Parts: sequence; structure tokens; C-alpha cells
Amino acid sequence: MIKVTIDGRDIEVKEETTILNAARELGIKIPTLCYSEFLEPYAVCRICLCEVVRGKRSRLVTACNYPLRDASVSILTNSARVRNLRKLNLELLLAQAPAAKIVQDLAAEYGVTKTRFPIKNPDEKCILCGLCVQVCENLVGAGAIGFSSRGSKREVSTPWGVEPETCILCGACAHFCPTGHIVMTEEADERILHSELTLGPNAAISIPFRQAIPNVPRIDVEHCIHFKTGGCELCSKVCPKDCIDYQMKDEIEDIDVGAIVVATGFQDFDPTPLKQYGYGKYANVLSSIEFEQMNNAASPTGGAIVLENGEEPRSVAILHCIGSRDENNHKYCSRVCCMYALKFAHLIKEKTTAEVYQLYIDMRAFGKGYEEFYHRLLEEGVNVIRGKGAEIAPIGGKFGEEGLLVRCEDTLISKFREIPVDMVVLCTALEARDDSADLARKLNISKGADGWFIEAHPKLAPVSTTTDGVFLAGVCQGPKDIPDAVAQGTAAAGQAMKLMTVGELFLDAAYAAITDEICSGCRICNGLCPYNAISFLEDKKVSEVNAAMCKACGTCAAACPSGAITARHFTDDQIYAQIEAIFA
Amino acid sequence: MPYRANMMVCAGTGCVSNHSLELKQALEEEIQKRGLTDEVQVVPTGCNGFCGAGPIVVVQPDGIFYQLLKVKDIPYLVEEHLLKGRPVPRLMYVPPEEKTPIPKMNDIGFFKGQMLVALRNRGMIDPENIDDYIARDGYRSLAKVLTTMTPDEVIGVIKASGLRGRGGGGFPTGIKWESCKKAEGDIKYVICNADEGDPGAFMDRSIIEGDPHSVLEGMAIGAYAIGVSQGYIYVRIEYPLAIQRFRIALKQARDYGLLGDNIFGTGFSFDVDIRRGAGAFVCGESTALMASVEGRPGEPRAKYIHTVEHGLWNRPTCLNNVETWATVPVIILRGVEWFTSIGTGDVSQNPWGGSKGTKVFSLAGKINNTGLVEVPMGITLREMIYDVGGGIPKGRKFKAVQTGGPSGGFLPTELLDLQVDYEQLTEAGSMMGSGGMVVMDEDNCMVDMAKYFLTFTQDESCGKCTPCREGTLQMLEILKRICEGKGVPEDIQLLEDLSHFVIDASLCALGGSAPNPVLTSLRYFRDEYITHIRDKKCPAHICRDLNVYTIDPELCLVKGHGCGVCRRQCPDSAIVGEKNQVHNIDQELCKKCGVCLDVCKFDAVKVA
Amino acid sequence: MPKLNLEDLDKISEWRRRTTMLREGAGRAKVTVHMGTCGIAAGARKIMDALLRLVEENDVKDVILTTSGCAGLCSREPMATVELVNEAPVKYVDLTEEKIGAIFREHVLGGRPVLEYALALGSERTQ
Amino acid sequence: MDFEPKILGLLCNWCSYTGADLAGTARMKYPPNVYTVRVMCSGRVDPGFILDAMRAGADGVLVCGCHPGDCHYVEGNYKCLRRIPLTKKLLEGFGIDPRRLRLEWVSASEGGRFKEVVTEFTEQIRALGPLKLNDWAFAEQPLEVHEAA
Repeated sequence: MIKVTIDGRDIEVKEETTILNAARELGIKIPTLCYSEFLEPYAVCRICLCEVVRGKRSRLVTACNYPLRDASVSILTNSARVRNLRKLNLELLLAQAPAAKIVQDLAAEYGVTKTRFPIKNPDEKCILCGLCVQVCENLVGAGAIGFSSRGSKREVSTPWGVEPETCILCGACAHFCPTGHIVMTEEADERILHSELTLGPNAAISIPFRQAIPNVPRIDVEHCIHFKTGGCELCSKVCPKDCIDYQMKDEIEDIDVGAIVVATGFQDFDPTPLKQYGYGKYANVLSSIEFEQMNNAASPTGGAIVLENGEEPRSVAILHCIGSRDENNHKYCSRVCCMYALKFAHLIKEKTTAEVYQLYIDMRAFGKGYEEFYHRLLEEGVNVIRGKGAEIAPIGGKFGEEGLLVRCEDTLISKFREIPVDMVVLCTALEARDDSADLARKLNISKGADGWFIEAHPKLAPVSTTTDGVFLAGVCQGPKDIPDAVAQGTAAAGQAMKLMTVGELFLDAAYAAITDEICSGCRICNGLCPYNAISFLEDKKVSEVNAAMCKACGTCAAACPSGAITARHFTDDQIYAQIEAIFA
Repeated sequence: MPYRANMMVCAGTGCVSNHSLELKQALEEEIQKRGLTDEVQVVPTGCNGFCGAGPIVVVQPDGIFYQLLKVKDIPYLVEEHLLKGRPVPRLMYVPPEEKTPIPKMNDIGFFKGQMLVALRNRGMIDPENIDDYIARDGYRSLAKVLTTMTPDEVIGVIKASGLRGRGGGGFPTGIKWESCKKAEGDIKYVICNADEGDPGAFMDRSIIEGDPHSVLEGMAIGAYAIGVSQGYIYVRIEYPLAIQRFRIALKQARDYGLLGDNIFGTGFSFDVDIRRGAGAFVCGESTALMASVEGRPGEPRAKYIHTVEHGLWNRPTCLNNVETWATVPVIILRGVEWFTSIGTGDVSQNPWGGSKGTKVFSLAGKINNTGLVEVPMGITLREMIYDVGGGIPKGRKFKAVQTGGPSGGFLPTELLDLQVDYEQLTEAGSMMGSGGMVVMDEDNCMVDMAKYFLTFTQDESCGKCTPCREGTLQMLEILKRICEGKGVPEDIQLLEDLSHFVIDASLCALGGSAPNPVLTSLRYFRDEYITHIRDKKCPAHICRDLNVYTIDPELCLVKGHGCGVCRRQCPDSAIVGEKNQVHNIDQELCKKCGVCLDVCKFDAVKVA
Repeated sequence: MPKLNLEDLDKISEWRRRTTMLREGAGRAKVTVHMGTCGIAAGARKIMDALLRLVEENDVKDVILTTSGCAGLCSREPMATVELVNEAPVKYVDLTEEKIGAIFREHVLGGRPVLEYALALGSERTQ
Repeated sequence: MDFEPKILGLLCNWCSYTGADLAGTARMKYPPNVYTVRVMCSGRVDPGFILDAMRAGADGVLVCGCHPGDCHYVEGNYKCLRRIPLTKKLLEGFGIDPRRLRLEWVSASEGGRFKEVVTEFTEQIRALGPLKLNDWAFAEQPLEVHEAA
């Protein structure tokens, strides 16, 4: 530690501390233009010059990078000589970069309002402080911009002035530029693309959405600069508890469990192949999940229902059964669409003054309180049309204005109708996830033709599967709404708990057994068993079945040449007896 | 068959550009024709220093100096001098304003006043032949150092000798070596700064071209003293001949084992690589030079941490100028007493106490004997300019001399008896610098000269720090305005304020010394600024816009009979008049080019 | 070239001593052969060749051989002047190869002028 | 009277038996000639069952299992897939038309498919006529000549 005096006040600082930091500890503010605490001091603007007085000799040094080494030195950060230097420096800067606000403010502080020097370019802002070049080179590591040419012609530019490929649009240069010379321009169009609304900020590190579990930020490796150039690490610098570890990777863990509850849910049907509805082709044709996201308070529109051009819709059509109850797609009814379509109508009525048209085949308000909700909406003035939406076409042709034309047949008045609306919401079907076939094979459960997993028995064992210990919950077993899914979830948990609380596993009565005397040790059955339940006893030279692992399929019994294996509940004699009985 | 005579043909860049190599070939052919090839050897040498008289041939052992030779003189010269043994007066040097030629080189004033230390082998050896260098005690001091002296003893000698940096800073070399040796770090470097960016300075070039081994030997001694195994020489790309000569010297030194591993079997290894500068004046500054060697753009950094502790690749580095390195072997060989007997002041107590040894100056500008001059420190400006320099041509009157290159300053007539050394030059507002010395006479305009030097430093500024980039730019704008006749009285005070600001606030020595020409011209020639601003007049008629051309009616009519030559020659047809009538100049159209003044045979045109 | 050691350094410098001495114009003795037009006609070239051979044979380093114009005494050509350092130059006349051999050994190497061949002592002085 | 073939159906418990059950709960009409026996897996079907059935008077045997990959015991149906062609070769050896034995994959939801298989197989056996294995005096009876399958 060494003792120095700054503007007459004593202070003790560590060796090599810069004058700027020492002064800051004393609360003395030394002006800086090209300094940033995140970067190596470049010391080019020279505005932070101070006098270092040792004995009768005084020397001018830049405070931002002068390392204090020897004690008994007195530093003057605001002497007359220093102030005059700063005045002339600022006057020169006013001539070089007249439009730089930070220079104007600092100059005003020192009483410099105009400059005696000719101004080359009145709206020049760049004071060549080099912060942008340094942050791009050292902190971000992209090195996309640098200084070119020399002397008074020196400027910040990209190599040969063309758009650099190494620039990763991180905006760090614009962030560090003290005079606003570098600004990030948003060239993307102003439209609100419903298909791209996300529920959370899309910064490189963020909590994906409010209710995310676990509710902690995670790094999006695609967009984080550190994984591109090895630079930045600004987030770990500012995190007070230092919990950011860039080495963390996704890990696959093997965990032994007694029971598995399959609750893999569903995916919503992609309406694009149904060309007649124009999803993805015309603006303002939304799928139900997109409409749901737009309504969420965390969505970019803040929950407001808006068209692509940002205005509020005057009329909305909600089309039911898109992809459901449809010979060409899914024959089953997705069960939940009617009710959420009514919820949408209620939201639109609440948030906007738009007309709402519900195009349905049958209004399936099956649940408790559902029918009452439906009637309430009718009172709120929702127009319901019994007829599946046939086609969506742009209005442009007919009425020359924006908007969509919904063509359908109103079967109640058996008339063909064309309704002009601003927005169309397609209630798309629920369908099995693409990977459900693999999962079924892995878990050894069976999948129906409609893609949903098959429960052991529709009435007697709706949450368990043909494989012991594997249970089903939620839509993966078939379309259902939240109340039903929760009920099924609780049931599946119950079944799983049953296994665990009992503590023992009740084996089925049926399993195979080998009678040692008959077994000739030919070992044909050993390789046969898919569950490796049959092992060969070297000492007794006979095979033996492990009852706990045997699933009693009987394949080994059928294959045993000497009939040594009896499949307990399906013995040969029982089957022969049935055959004899049939043909007696 | 031993030779009985050597024709020393100067092969420095100056003479080579004056076709001295063709001369050498012509000489060899003529000698072959006369059958003297076994008796007379033609030897190319480095620059003799007297570039004004190039191309030069010195016939040894007679010591006869021939100058301004042409290929057509060769046959006559060979026959007369070599065959008949009669020196040829017609081709000898004739001092200005005199008639009798001086045959012997050592009798010529230009050479007589000099004391050669760094240029000791000048004109005596073939730079591309290491044996010549060895014959003149080459590598003897390296041998002495490696076999009989410890590194500390070497540093002790250099410190005691009071040798100071010849690059311009004048920092005591001994102290620099000592602090570099003390700095921690097992890998250290020595660098030879041969960037020599000053316009008009060419002493480093002629040392490397004439005697490359002296630099190598000096660096090897320094490397041994500091504990370095790798050295670099940073030569500017504009010296191709120097680079080529240095490459040959390196190869020969390596072949002889005087460079590389285990020199003289003493276990000391040292080698040197060449790095070429890309033509930026700022790269003469040590930290910018090191940035350039590292491959980064040549930009200086603050020297709060000295380069002897953290220099090249952040390792301890000792950087010295070509002349400094070349002087080291001589000090080791001839001892401290001999070296301190030359120069001024006393260095026994304080190494800053004096300026010891000799310094090479490049004498240029309005001087008769333009060339390289190595003189002992303490010589006065008057001796330099009149005895060695041969005075001002065409009998013009001396006005000022500029020392220290573009960062130096102007010294007026009153200071002609100033002794040339570090302290006294700095006190007078100039500096030793690299040794450039530009002489000016009454036909020079000091404001224009200040503008010339500031244009150079402003253009060469690296632009990194605001004061130097913007300060010099605005100072130049003001000087331009003054020279265009648009100066205002406040300009003088503003120029002074700006100058002090740039010197105090700039990051490196370039900005720190660029305003010197302006400051010294303001200090010693303030009246010229006042005439430029108040009277809008340039006494030396250099600042074109301030000249007013008029025609003396009487002379034009009586003598010239209105011949109209000037009217026809005037590029802007600003002269009106008929045959046999007085012509006069339309001041609006006149661009003040001065053609009329030149073409008028009757001196009718006057400039005011 | 093998790596140098200290002795090699001296050997080279000794071996090159002759050239550098020549260049510095320093030397113990200086022999000037007068080769004016008549001198050459009278055979001065042969004298010069003889001298060159003598210098090589005796491996003499510090003798300067040079030529000069006609000394003026055409009848006694070929002539040469031998001048030892800080001694008066001695001019020899009617030289033949044998005579110059003797002069070289006696005067140049031995330092004793050969009076019988000499014309006169101390004619013009050349530094 | 018209010949009513008697066919033995060996159905695996997880797929074909459930499929048959679905056909029933869905009230599908199909001929009653197939008398089903439930086994845990088509792998359990022992060629002996097939031969014994024919000896006991079956005119045809239908073995059904899960689609390959869907078997509850992972590989059971693959074993059956190997045994049935062997058994057909055995029947040929006995001079019995191999088309009287048929293997079909019926999943739990393919009630309709089970109905078609049974209808089609019954007609096929009806066309082949009764087997009447017991009436054969093996030695004298010439081998039944059967057209190309």
C-alpha cells in the first residue's frame, strides 16, 4: 500500500492503482471520454490529464492508466494548468465532432461554448475514442471493425468498408459508443408476425417464460457470443453469486425407477396442408395456439389482440374442427376445441369491440358448467353458424379493402354464406406426437391407429398399460381437457404409489417352470426368452426359469422338444382339452 | 601478385543513384584493357559522406579524391593516373570561391574537420566483405568482451564512457542497458532502430550500407551485457540497398560463427533478424516500432511502464539507434579515457552531465558541402557550417539552421557560436534529434519552413490521440491561412497556446516535439510572422499569395521596347500591352506564378 | 568456413593487413617507378613487374609501390625513387631487373642505400 | 346339407383376442365357424396344437398374433412366424393341404380386419371341403392332390 495526496486529501491505495480509481475512492470525479471500466484504458482522448507533482517538478499524465507506484506524490486533478488543457482539448473536439452531445456537455462544464477552429463536418459525432474497436476486438472477439488510414484521415471502418462477415450484430459497439455515432438500425419490417410471437425475451440469456420450471435463466448457445468467439462473459462478471458456468452441458442420466407415468401430451395439427384455409399464405390467419400465445400477458403484444399491421380487428371468425372429425386427417373429435373456441370468443368480446363468428359442426359443451358458459356467450352477442368453414379467401378482389372472406354453408338456414372478417382463428386438432411410435416401442406399450397410447382396458384399467408399472396420463392416451387430464394424472400417480407403498411385487400366478428330470439340457430355450429369464445351471446341467422375470408368454414351452417346460396357466393339457372339447 | 593500388569507388545510395556502379564497371574494363588487373583493384565502398560531390572515387594509397566523375572521364583517368602516375587536377575537388583543386582527400575542408568513430571504416572497406572489416580490428572488441569481460564490466565501461542515445532522446545508454539487465524475464530482446524517418537524415543508412558489421558487433556486445540471445534490426523499406548489404553481412557473420550459437566457443549465442518498416515516421518511436515488429499497427502506447521492463511481446527490450550500436565496439576497444576526452561536460558523477564522443550530422539545405559529417560533440554551429560545410552557396547570407529533423527547432544567426550538444541545443528550443541539419539563407521564409515541417509531422501523426491529431491539424490550418494572407493578429497567441497544449498533452514524442519548429520560429523570427499577418508581405517572396508582381514602365519601354515576351508566357494571360508600349499586370488575374519575372531579360518585372 | 575462434581472427586480420595498409597509405617504404612515356619505352614496366614479384616473394606487407610521371631525366630512364619513412628519397637510374633486385634487398629491406646505382640523394619530397 | 367347416382359432391374448373382442363389442357380423382358444402369445402356439386339432376333426386352423413389433412379449410373434411355415411343410408331408393352416396379424383395434379374415378363411375351407382325417386309412388312401396354392 502507498500513501498519496490527491487535491490535498491523503489516501492510501494499493500499488499500481490508477489515479482515476484512487480519486474515485475519494469521491473526486475526473472527466473521461474514452474510458470504460470493462476495457483496457486506451488513454487517447487525454481529457483525464492531471498534474503529478514530485518536489518542484510537475508532470502531466493520463489519470485513467497512470499506475501509482511511489508514495510522497501529490496529484492535482483540477489545477489551472489542467483546466486550460481540458478547455483547449474540448475546443478541438468541438471542431472535430460538433454533434457529439457528450463533448458539448463536458465543454459547457468548462465554460467552452464555441470553437475558434473551422468545423469540417457539422454533424460528425465520432471522437475516435476507440471504445467500439476495443470492445469488438478484445471483449467480443469478433474483430469486425477497426481503425483505417492514419493521422487526421483516421476513421473507424470495416475492412475495405464492406459489410464484414465476422460481425455478429451483437450491438456491443453501439452500446459502448459514448457519442451515439454507432446506432443499431432495425431493418426488419414492423409487422407483427403471429407465427413468430414468443412468450419470453429472446436475449442470449433469459428465463424462457414467466412460468418456466425451473424458474432460472439459461443461456441460448445459438445466440450467445461466448460460444461463438470465446469472448464477452459479461454476464458472469455482473452475476453477484458467480453461478454462471459455461462448461455445463446437457446430461443423460440413467435412473432406476419402479414405475413410469407416460404423460407426453400431444402436438397440434399443422393446418398448412389444408390449402383452403390459407394458413401461412394470408396474413391474420392464426392457429389456435398462436391466438392463445398472443393473448398471454407475456407475449410481445402484451396480451392485446391485434392484426398483423398492429390495429385491432373489427371482426373475427373462429373455425372449429380443423383437422378433427375429418375423414382425410383425424376421424376422432379433439374434444377440447369447442370450449376453448368459446373462451376465445369471450376474450375477444372482453378486449375488443369486434364481431365474433363461431363456425361449428356440433357445439360439444359436455362438461360441468360448460353449457351455461355457452349460453352466456350467446347473450354476449357471439354469432354462431352451424357449418364447417369451407374456405378462406382474401377480400381484396371484391371490396378492395384488406381482410379475409370466410365461405361456409350455414346448415341451419341451408344458405351458402360469405362473411368478411379481419382475422380467422383455426381450432386445429390434437394429434399424437411424431415420436410417440418410438416411445411405445421403448416402453413396450401399444399405440392405436389414431396414434394415442392404448390403455390396458378402456373401462377397468384406463390409466395402466399392458406392461406392468407403466401408466398413462393426459392427452397422450386420448384428447381430453385440463380437468380430465388432471383427474387421470392423479389416478396414474395413485397406481404408481400403489406399487411403491406395498413394497412387494405381486407376481402373476402365471410363469413357466422347468422340471429338472425331463430337461435334457439342450439349452434351446436359453436364447429364446426375450426377458433372459432362463439360465443354464452348469452343475446340474439343466436350464432353470427365474420366476420373477418370466412374463409367462409360453414361447419357451412351445419350443421345448422334450416338453420339460410347463407354462403354468396355459399348460399343454389345458389347451389340448379345449381343442378336444371343440371337436368332440 | 599483390595490388599496388586500390580504386575505392563509393557505392552508397547517393552515388549509386548517380551511376557509380557503371563507373566501377567502366574502370574495371579500362584497367583490363591496360593490363593492370593484377596491379590495381577496384573496390566498392560504403558512402564517403560527401554526397554533394558524388560519384566519388578515391585512389589509394595515394589518397587522391576524385569527384563528379562521368563514365567518359574513366579512360583518361586510368591512363593518366594509373599508367602514368599523374593525378588529374580537372577531376579534383575545388573549394567554393577558389580555383586550385585539392588532390588529397584529407586536405579537403569537408573531411579535415571530421573525427570518424561510427564512420571509421567509411571508404576504407568493402561492406560486402567481412574480411575487410576484420582487418580493421573488426570483432576484436567482441572477442575481448566475450573472453575477458563480465556483462557487468561491459555495462560499467559503457556507463563510464557517458555514451548517450544517438537516436535523438540522448538517454544514457549505460543506464538503459543496466535497467534492462535488471528487469525480470528470462527472454529479452535488443533492437536496432534503423527506421530513420526524419526527412533529410541519412546517417543510419550510410552506416548500415558502409559498415554493417559495426552495428552487428555493437548489438552482440550489448546482448552479452544484458543477457539477450535474440536481436532485431528494424530497417525502413525505403532502404533496399541497406537491407541487402545487411543480409550479406548477416550471412557472412553467421558463416564465420561470429553470430549464432556458441560464438568463439564461449557458450554465448546471439542472432539478429531483419524486420522491415512500412514507411510510417511514427514507427521510429520505440513503442510504435515494437508494435510494428509484433505485426500490429504502429501505434505508440503510454510509457508509464518502460520498454526496458515490458517492451517487445511484453518482454524486457533494449532499443538503441544504429549510430549508438556502431559506436559501442570502438569504446570497448579504445577505452573510456579516449571516449570521454571527446565532447563536452563531465560524466564522471552524473551520466546526464555531458555529451561525450562524436555525432554524425547530415548537412543539407543551403550549404556547399552537402553530406554526412561526423564531428566531436561541442563543435560550434559556425565551424560546422563554414569550415566543414563550406559556407552558403552563391554567397547568400546565413539566416537559420534547423537541427533535429522535423521535431527540432530553428537556430538564428545569433546562436551560430552555440556548441552542438544535447543540453545546449535543447535549451535553445531545438534538440539533437537524429542529427539532421538543414541550413537556410536569406531566401528562405521562416513561416513557410515552419509550415513545411509541420505538414510533415501532421501527415505522419498516427492519429491515435486527440491533441496531436487535431492540434497539429488546426496549427497547420492557421499557418496556411497566414501564408495565404488571411492571418489575424490573434493567430500568434493561438499558435503558441496550441503548441504548448500539443507538447504537454500528446501521448508520444512525435506530438510532444512536432510544434518545436513553430515555437522556435515564433521565438526567433516573430517579426516575420508579423509582416505576414499585418503587412500581408513575405520578405523572402516564398509565400506566393503574398507576392505582388509589377512591371517597371521605364525599363520595359526603354530597354525592352514592350517586347511582349512576358505577355505571351503568362499562363493566366494576366499581362496586357501592345508592342512598343508599357505592359502591366492585372492584379486580379495574376496567380503570382513568377514566370514573367523569370522570362523578362530586362529585369523590368519587380516583385514586392 | 569452420567456426572461428580467437586465433583465426588474428590470422585473417594479419592476412588482410597488406590490403588495409595499402588503403591507409601507411607503410615503412615507398618505391615510385617513373613511368613517363619515355620511361615506359625504356622498360619501366619490366622494373615494376620485377618489384611486384620481389614484394610477393619476400611477403613484404609494408612497402608501397606506386608509379609517377616522367622525372625529367629521359636519358637515364628507367628510373625509380626509393623513400624510406622520414629519410631522404634516393633516385636510382639506368635500372635493370638485377639492379632493382639488389636495391630492393639492400635499401628497401636492409635500409642501406646502394650508392653506386644512385643518381642523387634527396630529390623532391613526397609525403 | 351344406358343409359347415369347423375351424380352430388360436388368438393371442393382447392383440388378436382383443381385436376379436372389439369386433364383437362393435356388433360386427361374421361366420361362427371359428372356435377360438386364447393363448398368452402367438409364440405359445405349439405345432402340436394344430396337428391335434386336425386329428380331432378341425377342417382348418387360424393362428392370429400381434403385428411384428407390437408383441407384448417383444418377440413372440417372430417365433410363430418361423413355426407356421414349418408346420405347413409338415402338413404337406401328411398330404394335408397347407392352405388349411393360416397365420394372420390382427391388432387390438382391428376388429373389422378380424371379421374379414374369418369370413374369407371360412369360405376358403368350405371350398376345400371337409378334412375327415379319421376316415383316412393312411396306408391305402392316395395323397390328396392339391392345385397350386
